[in-house]
Amino acid sequence: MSMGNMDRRDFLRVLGISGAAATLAGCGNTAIESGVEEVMSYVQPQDFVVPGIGVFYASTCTQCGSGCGIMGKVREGRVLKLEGNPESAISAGKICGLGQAAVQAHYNPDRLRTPMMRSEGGLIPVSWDKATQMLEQRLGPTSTLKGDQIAFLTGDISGHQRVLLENFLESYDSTHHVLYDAISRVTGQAASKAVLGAEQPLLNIDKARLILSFGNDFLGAGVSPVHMAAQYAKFRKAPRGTLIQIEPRMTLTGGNADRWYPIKPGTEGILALGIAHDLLQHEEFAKGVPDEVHALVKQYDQASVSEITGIGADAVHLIAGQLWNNSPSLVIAGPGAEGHAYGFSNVVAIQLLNVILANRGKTIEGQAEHPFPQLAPLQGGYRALAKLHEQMASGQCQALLIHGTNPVFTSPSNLPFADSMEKVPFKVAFVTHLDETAGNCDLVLPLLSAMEDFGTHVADYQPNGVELMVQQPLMEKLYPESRGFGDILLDILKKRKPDSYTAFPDYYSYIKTAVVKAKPVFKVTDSDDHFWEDALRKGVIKWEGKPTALEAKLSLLEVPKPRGLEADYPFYFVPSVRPDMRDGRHAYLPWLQESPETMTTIVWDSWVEIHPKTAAEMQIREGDVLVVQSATGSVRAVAYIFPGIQPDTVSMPLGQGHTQLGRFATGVGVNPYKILDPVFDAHTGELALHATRVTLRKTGENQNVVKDEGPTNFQNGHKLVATLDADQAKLSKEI
Amino acid sequence: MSHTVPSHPQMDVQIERKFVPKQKDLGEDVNWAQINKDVLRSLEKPRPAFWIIFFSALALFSFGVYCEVYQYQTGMGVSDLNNPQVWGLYIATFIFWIGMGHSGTLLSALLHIIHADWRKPIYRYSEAMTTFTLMTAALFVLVHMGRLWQFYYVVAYPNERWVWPNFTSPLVWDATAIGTYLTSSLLFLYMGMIPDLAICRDNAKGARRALYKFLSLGWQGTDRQWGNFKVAYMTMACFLMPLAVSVHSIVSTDFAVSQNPGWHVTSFPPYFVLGALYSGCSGIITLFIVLRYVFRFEAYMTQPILNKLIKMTFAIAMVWTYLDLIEYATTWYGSDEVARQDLVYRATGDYALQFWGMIFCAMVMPFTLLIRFVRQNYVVLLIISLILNVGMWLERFQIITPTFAKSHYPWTWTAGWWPSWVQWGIVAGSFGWFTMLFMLYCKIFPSVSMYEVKEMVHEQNMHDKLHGAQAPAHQTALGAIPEMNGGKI
Amino acid sequence: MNYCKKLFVWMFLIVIGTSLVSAEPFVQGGPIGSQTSDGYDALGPVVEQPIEFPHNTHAGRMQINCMYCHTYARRSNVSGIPRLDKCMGCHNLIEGVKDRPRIKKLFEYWANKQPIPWKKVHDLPDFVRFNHERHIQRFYFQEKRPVRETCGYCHGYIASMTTARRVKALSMGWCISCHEKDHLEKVGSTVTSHGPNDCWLCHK
Amino acid sequence: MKKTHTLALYSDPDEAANALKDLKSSGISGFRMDDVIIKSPIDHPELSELLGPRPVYIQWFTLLGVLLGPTTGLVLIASAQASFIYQVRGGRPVVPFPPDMVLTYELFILSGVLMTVLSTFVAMKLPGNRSPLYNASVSEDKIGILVKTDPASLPQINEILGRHKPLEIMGDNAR
Amino acid sequence: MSLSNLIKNWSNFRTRRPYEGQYDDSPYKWAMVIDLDSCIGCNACTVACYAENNLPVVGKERFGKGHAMHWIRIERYWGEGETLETEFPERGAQYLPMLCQQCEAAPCEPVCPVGATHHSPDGLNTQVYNRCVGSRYCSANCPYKVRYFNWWNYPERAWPNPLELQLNPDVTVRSKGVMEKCTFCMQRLRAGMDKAKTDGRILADGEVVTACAQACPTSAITFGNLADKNSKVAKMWKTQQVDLAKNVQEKTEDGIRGYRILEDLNTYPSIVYLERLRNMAS
Repeated sequence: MSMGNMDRRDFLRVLGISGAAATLAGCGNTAIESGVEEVMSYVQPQDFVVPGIGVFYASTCTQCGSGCGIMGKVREGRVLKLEGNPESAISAGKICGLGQAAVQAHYNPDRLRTPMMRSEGGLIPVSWDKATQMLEQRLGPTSTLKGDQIAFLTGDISGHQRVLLENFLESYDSTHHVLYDAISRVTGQAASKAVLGAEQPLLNIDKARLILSFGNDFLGAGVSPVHMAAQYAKFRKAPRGTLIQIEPRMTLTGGNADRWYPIKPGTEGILALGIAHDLLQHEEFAKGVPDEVHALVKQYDQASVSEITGIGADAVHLIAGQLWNNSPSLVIAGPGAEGHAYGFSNVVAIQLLNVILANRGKTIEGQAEHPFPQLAPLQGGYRALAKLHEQMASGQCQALLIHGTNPVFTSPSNLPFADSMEKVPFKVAFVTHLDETAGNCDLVLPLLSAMEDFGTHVADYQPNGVELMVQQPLMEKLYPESRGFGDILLDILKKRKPDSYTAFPDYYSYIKTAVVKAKPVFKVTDSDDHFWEDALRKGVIKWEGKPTALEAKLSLLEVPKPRGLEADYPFYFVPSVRPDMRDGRHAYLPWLQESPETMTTIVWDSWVEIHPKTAAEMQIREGDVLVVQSATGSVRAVAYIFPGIQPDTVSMPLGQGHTQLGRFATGVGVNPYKILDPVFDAHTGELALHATRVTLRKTGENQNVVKDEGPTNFQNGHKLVATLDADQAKLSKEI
Repeated sequence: MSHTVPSHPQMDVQIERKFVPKQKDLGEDVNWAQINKDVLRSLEKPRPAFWIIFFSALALFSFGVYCEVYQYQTGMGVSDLNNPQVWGLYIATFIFWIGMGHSGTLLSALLHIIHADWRKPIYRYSEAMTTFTLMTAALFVLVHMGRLWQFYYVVAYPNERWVWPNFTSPLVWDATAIGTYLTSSLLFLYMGMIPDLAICRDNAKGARRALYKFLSLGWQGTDRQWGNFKVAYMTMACFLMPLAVSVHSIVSTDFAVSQNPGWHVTSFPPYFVLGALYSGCSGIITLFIVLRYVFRFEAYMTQPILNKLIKMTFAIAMVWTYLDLIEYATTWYGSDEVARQDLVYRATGDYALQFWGMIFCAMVMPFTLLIRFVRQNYVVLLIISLILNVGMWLERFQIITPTFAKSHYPWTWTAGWWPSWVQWGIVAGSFGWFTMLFMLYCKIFPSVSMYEVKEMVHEQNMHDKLHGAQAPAHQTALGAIPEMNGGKI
Repeated sequence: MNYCKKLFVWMFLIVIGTSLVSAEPFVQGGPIGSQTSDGYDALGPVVEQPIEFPHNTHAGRMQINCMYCHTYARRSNVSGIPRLDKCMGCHNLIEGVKDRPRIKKLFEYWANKQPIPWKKVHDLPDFVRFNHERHIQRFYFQEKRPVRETCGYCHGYIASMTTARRVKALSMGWCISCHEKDHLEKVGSTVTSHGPNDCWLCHK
Repeated sequence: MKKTHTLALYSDPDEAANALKDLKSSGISGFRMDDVIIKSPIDHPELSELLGPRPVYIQWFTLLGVLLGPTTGLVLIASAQASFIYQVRGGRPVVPFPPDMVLTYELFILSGVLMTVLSTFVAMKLPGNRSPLYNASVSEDKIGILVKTDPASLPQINEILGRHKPLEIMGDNAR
Repeated sequence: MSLSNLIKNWSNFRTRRPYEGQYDDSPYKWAMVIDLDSCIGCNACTVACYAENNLPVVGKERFGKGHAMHWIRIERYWGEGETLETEFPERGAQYLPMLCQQCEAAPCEPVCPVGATHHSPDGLNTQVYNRCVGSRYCSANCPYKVRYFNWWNYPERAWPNPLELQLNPDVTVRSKGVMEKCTFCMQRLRAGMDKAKTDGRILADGEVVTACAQACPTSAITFGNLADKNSKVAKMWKTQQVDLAKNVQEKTEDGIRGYRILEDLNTYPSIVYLERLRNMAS
C-alpha cells in the first residue's frame, strides 16, 4: 500500500492503533525509568503528523442545534480539546462550555459499547450479528410495516441525516417522522411566523441601540448562544447599547441587563401592549398602525398594566421612552413569554413592538433562504409527541425508532410515554448512552460519538448567509462495536432498496457523493476531490445569502389572558433551562455537572429558588428541604434564597433527576418535568412550560447546599466588580 | 475560761505576724543522702497513677497514629480542611505546643542566669517538657504537610536536584528555629543531667546501669569537670534565653508577614512570646502537681516554690492580657477596615464562643490565682492550670480559623467551618504523644535535679551557719503552713 | 588527649563520608563516551526490546545520522520512534539481510500493519518536559556540533550499543550542570550564552 | 617512675579544706597541687580555689563558633539563593537581608551552643573512662580528694589526709 | 560558581521588583485584560480550563466541602455593599471571572518553604508541582484564594476509563498533596515560545492565547504580551492607564475603566479588569 491511495479512514485507523497505547501523561512515573513504559511507533502516518504536536481538524458541534463550527485538537490519535472554528460564521472561533464537554461525551465511561437486546430481566448485551438479525427480521425487506405503523421519533435534526432518515421512512411508504424536543420553540416560531412571516427572524443584536427582551435567555440557553454572545459583545462596544430584560426569574442574560424587571409570569404580552399604548401616543409610531390595534391597545393604560404585571407604572413609561429615544431597537420574545396558555398571543404582542418601532429591516430581518430546504433543521414539540403517544396507546404503531430525544424523561406526568411504549411491539433506540427511553426499548444500538462520525448539519439559526456544516471524525472509534447512525440506516436501506443504495459502501461515501453533487450550487469550480477536501479542512461550506424582508401582519393580535394564582397553589412555577444542561440530555457530562450554574453557583443538584421576601414570610432558610407540589405531582429539593426572582414565583432548573444515563447523571437532583401542569398553548397546542402553579411545603430537614459561593454574595466594600455609569465611560477611546 | 475573750484580737494577729519568718523553699530535714534516695526511688516505684496516665496517653497516641495514617493514605481531604481553611487545628496546635516549651527555658535558663535558686527542684522536668513539646510541635509540621513523603525537600542539604529550600519562607525560618531550639534544649537538658546520670549510674544495676553508664560519659565530679561544667552551663543558658524569644517571634512571623486580617500585626512577636510563656507556666504548674503526686516529690516540690511559680504565672498572664488587648485596640483604632471587620467577626461571628471562651479561660481565670485557697489546694489548682491552657489553645484557634473564614476575599469566606474527627484525633494523639514521652522520661531519668537540690540545701545550710536560723526552732519551713490534705491530692 | 584524636578522626570520617554520598549524583554522567570495554558505564538496566535493534550497525558501521530515523527530534518535543514505513523503506531493498531473524520480525509487524511495542529507555518523569527540538536546533544546526556530541551528550555513545541503554544520570542536577555552562551561540561566533534557568522550562 | 594514687573521703567540706591546706603547705618533694583532684557531688568553689588556678577556656571556643558559624552560614545561604537557578519571589530581592538575618541569627545560636558543648566535652575529658579510684559516695554526699604521687611520698600524703577525720583512705592497691 | 555568581550579579540580586521598565529588555511579559462589561458569566472559560489543564471533577460531596478545583471561577455578586438595597437586583448580577492574578509581587511566592512557586522571567507566577510539599502556606497568603490544593488523590476517581484519554499530555496530572493554580496555559506558551525561538523571532500578538481567552464567546478576555508595546494587551493597559509597576494608578480623566483587584495590598497583579458598565438611566 503506497501513501497516495490511503484515504482518511485508513489514516485514522493507523493513528488510532498507535494512539491507544501512547496513553497519557500520568500520575505514575515520578522518577527516571527504563523499560517500563511502552512507546509505539506510527506505522505509516501522514507526513504532517509529528508526535508531540497537535493537529487541528475542523468539525461541527452537535451538542445543541446551534451548529457551531469546531476544531478538535488531535494528538497521538486522541482528540484532546475542542476549540471554536474561525471559519464558521456561527461560532467565529469561539465555543461554549457545553460544546467543550463534547469530548467528555465521547470518552464517557458510561457510553454504550455493544448493542443491547431485551430479554426476560431487562436489556442484555448482544453481538451486532444478533442485533442485525433482529433489525432485518423486523425492518428488512420482508417487513410488512407500512405508513404510520412505523414511527421515527427524533429530536432536532438536519442535514443528510434528515434526508437519509426520510428516505428510510419512504421505503416503508411512510412520512411518519415525529420530532420532539422538550424545550421547543414551536409556539414562539409559530407566532413569529404569524406576525413577521418568519419562524426564526434574524436578530441583529450588534446593530441595536436598545434591546428589550421578554424572557429570552439569548446569551445562555437561547437558540445560538455562542453567536449571540459575540453579537452582544459588539452591541456593548461604543456606542454602547442598552439591554432591558423582563422576566420572572433572572436568567444569565437577565444578569447582564442594564435594567432587570421581575414580572408576573404570563403577563409579558400585557406589558408589551402597555408599552405599545405608550408608544402609540406619539404620532410618529401611531402612523400606519391599524385601528383595531389602537382599539385593543387602548385599554392597557399604565395603571392597569402595572397592576397585572407587577411592574411599576413609571417603569412602563420609562421603557417606552427609552424605546423611542434609542432607535433602532430590538424587541425579543423568549421562552418566558411563550410558555403560557396564551403564549402565542404574548409573542404576537411583543413582536408588535418591533413593527411599531420600525425595527424590521434594521435589527430584525428574515434569514437567508436555504438552497437545500431538504437539509434544513426540523424541530418539534409536545403536540407531535402527544399525537404519537395516542397512536402508540391505540396499538396503531408497530415499530418505533428513537434517536436524539428522551421523551420518557422529559414528558410531563400527564403523558406517560413509558406506558404507551409498552404497547409497541418493536422499539429501537439509537443512542450513545443508555437513557430512560432507551431503557424501555427492545433493541438499543450503540452509536458512534460525535467525535467519531461523519455528518452534515444546518444550524437552527443562520447568521450570515447559509452554511452547511460538515462533521468529521476526530479520531478512530473507541469501541469497535459502535456504529454510525447513518451507517445503520444505510445498511437497512441497502437491503430494502438495493438498486438505489449499493453504490454507497458507507455513510461517508453517501455524504461525500451528496455534497460533491451539490457543488454547483455553492458556485465552486474546483475539482470534486479538492472541493471535498476543502470542505473537510474548513468544516464548513458557505453559500452567500441575503437576509430577506419580513412581513407585518398586525391583524393577528389577540388579548393574552394570563392565568392567575389559585388558593391551593399560591406560587407560579418557572422551570429554568440551564445553558449547559438544556433539556437534561447532557446531565452525564461531569464537567457540566461540576460547572456552577452561574446565577446560583450550585452544582450537582436541583434546587428551588425563592425570593428573600417570600422566604422570610415562610421562614425558609437556605438548605431547607422543600416539597414542591403541583396538581400533577411533587418533587423534593433544597431551597435557595435568590433575589432575582419575582416574589410570587419559585423556580427549579430542568435537566436533573435522571434514573438512567450513567454514573454522573443518576441520582443527581430531581426531575421537574414530572410536576408540570397540563396547560397548553391555546393556539399551537404546545405544552405551556411556565404555566404550572405550585405550593411549597417544608419538611423540616436542612441540607448543605453545594455551591461555589460562600456565605456572602456581596462584595462587602472590596472593589472586586466595579460598576460605572455607561454615560461616563469613554468606550470610543478604548481599544 | 469561757469568758476570757481577748480584748484586742487585732493586736494579737499583728504580734503573731511578726514571727512568721520568710519561708524556706525546702525543709530542713532534707539532706544529701535523702535527696539521692528520694529521687532514685522515683525511677523505681511510682504511684499506680503513673501507669494509668502512661497507658491512657499511649491509647490516645495510638488513636492519633491511626488518624494520621488514614490521612496519609487517603489525602488531606479527610481533615475537612478546604481552600480558605488550609491549616485548621494542625497549625493552631503547632503554635500551642511550641509555646508550651518556652517556660521550660525561662525556668532553666533565665532563672539560672539570675540565680533564682527556687527553680532548682523544678527546672529539670520543665526543661524536659520543653524538649518534648518541641518534639510534639515538630510532628505537626509533618502532619500538616500534604506530601509528607517529600518532607526532605524542606531540608537544606546538597542534593542531586541542585535546588535549595526557600530561605525567605517563614516556614523555613520556623524549621531552622525549631531545629536550633530542639537541638539546644536537648543538649542543655542532657548537659545538666550528666552529674545526675552519674549518680544513677552509681546506684543502678543491670541494663539501666549500662544505659546510665553510657549516658553519663564517665562523669566523676572532679573539680576540673565542675569548673568547666558551670561555665558551659551558664554559657548555654545565655544562648538559650534569646533563642527561646527568637523561636516564638519567628513562629509569629508565619502570620505577621502575611497580609491576612488579624495576622498582619506588628505586636505579634512579643504577643506570641508572652503567650508562649503563659501557657508554658500553667503547663509547668500542671506537671508540678502531677509529678509531686505520682513520684512522691512532696519534699522538693513545696508550697513556697509553687507559690513563686504561681506569682510568675500571674504576672506573665497579665502582660499577655495587656498585649492581647493592645492588639485589639490597635486594630480597632487602625485604618485597616478589613482587619477591623475581622476583629468584629471574631467576637460576634461563627467562632464567638471560642473567642469568649478564650477571654474567660485565659484572661479572667488567672485572677483566681490570687485566692490563697486556690494556691494551696492542689486539685483546684490542677483544674485551673488546665483551664488556662485550654484558654491558650483557644487563643491559637482564634488566630487561625476566623482569619481564614473571613479574609480579604468575600467569595471564599466560610461560615462555621469545623474540623473533622481526623483533626481532633491527631490533636488528641499529640497530647498522648507528649504525655507518654514525658512520663517515660520521668520514669527513666531523674526529673528532679539532684545535684542542684544538693547545692540548694548546701547554700541554705551555709546561710544558716553564717547568719543563724532566724526562725524559732518549732517553725520550720514546712511547718509554717501545714501541707494541705496531708501532702496528698 | 587520646579521645580527642578519636573524636577528630570520627568527625573527619563522618564529614568525608557525607560529602561523598551527597556528591555522588554530581559525578554521575561523566563526559561523552565514558563507556567501559565490557559494555557501558550504564546507569539504566538492560531493556529487552521486541527486536534487538543493532544501533551499532546503523549508527556505527553504516554511519547513518541519528536524525535520519529519529526524524521528529528536530521538530518536536519528542524525538519519536521511527515510523515503521521508514524501516521498510530501506529494508525492502536490502535483499541480503532479509532472512535474518530480526528482519523477519520486522517484516512480520509490517505485514500485520502493527506498530512495534518498543520499551522506553530514556523515560523522564511525567512532570518533566524535555524539548528535543530546541537542543537539536541549538547544538546541531546553529552550533554545528556532530550528532555524536549533540545527541550523545545525553544518550551516550549509541554507535557502540545494540539496543540503547541509559548511560547518563538525567537527574535535575545533571541537566543544570550543562545549562549553566556557557555555550557558543553559533558556529564561528564568539558570543556565548547559557541555557535557560526558568523552572517552568522543564517542569510542566 | 610509675605514679600511684590515693583517695580520701570526707563528709565535711571544712575538713576537706583543711586537708587541702595542709597538703599545700606540706612541701613534700615531687608533690604539686596540680596532682590533686577533688571529687564532689556538687561544685565546691571554695575547695577548688585552694588547688590554685585552673582556667576554663570554653568561652574562646564559643567565640570561635559564634564568629565562624553565622558567617559561613550567611555566605552559604546567600550563594544558594544566588545559584544558577535563582528565583525571584514576590518582588523581593533574590538575596534579601531580613530573612537571611533571621537565619543567621539562628545559626549564630546553634553554632554557639554546639561549639560550647563540644569544647566542654573536650575540656571535661568526656567521654572518658572512670579512674580506678572512684567511690560511689562522691556522687552522694562525700568529698573525695585524689592525689597522684610518687610511691615514695605516699605515706606522708596519706598521713596528712588522715589528719582530718577522713571516712576512708584508699590506694591503688586497695582495689 | 554560586559565590562568584553572587558577586557578579549583585545588583540584580538586590533589586526589588516590579520597577518601571522591568520588562523592557525581556521578550515576554504575559498579561491579561478582562472586560467585565463583556463578560456574560457563561462558564465557557471554566470548562475550557477543565479541558486544557486536566482539572479533576471532584463530585458533589467534595465540592460541598470546598474542595473544588476550578482554576478560573465565575463569581456572581449582587452588590458592592453587604446587602441588597433594592428588593431586586435591578442592575443585573455582577459576574467576575477570578483566576490567578499572576501578581508581580505575589504574596504566595516568598512563603513557599521549598520554592515551588516563584516568578518566571516572563512574569508568571509559577507552580512546580513536583517540588511542592503541600504546606499550603501560599494558599493561606493568597488574597484572591485562587490556589487549589489536591485534598484527595483525584486521579484515582476523576477520570474513570476511558475518560483519561482526554487528558492533555503537556500538563502534569496532579496527585494528592500538591498545590495547583492557573498557569496562563503555560504549556501553550512554552510550545509557542520554543517554536518562535527556533524561527528566531518572538511570538506574534494573539498567536498563542490561553484556553479561557480562546473560548470566551464575547472575547471579554484579552491575553497577550505586555513587553511588546504594540500588542493589543499592552495598548489596552496603556489606554486604561494601568501601570504594572505602580500600586496606585494615576488617572488623567474620569471614565477610564481599568483597575486591578485588591491593588492596595501591593500585589501588582498582571490582570486588569475593566469596570462593568450600566446605563443608569434605564
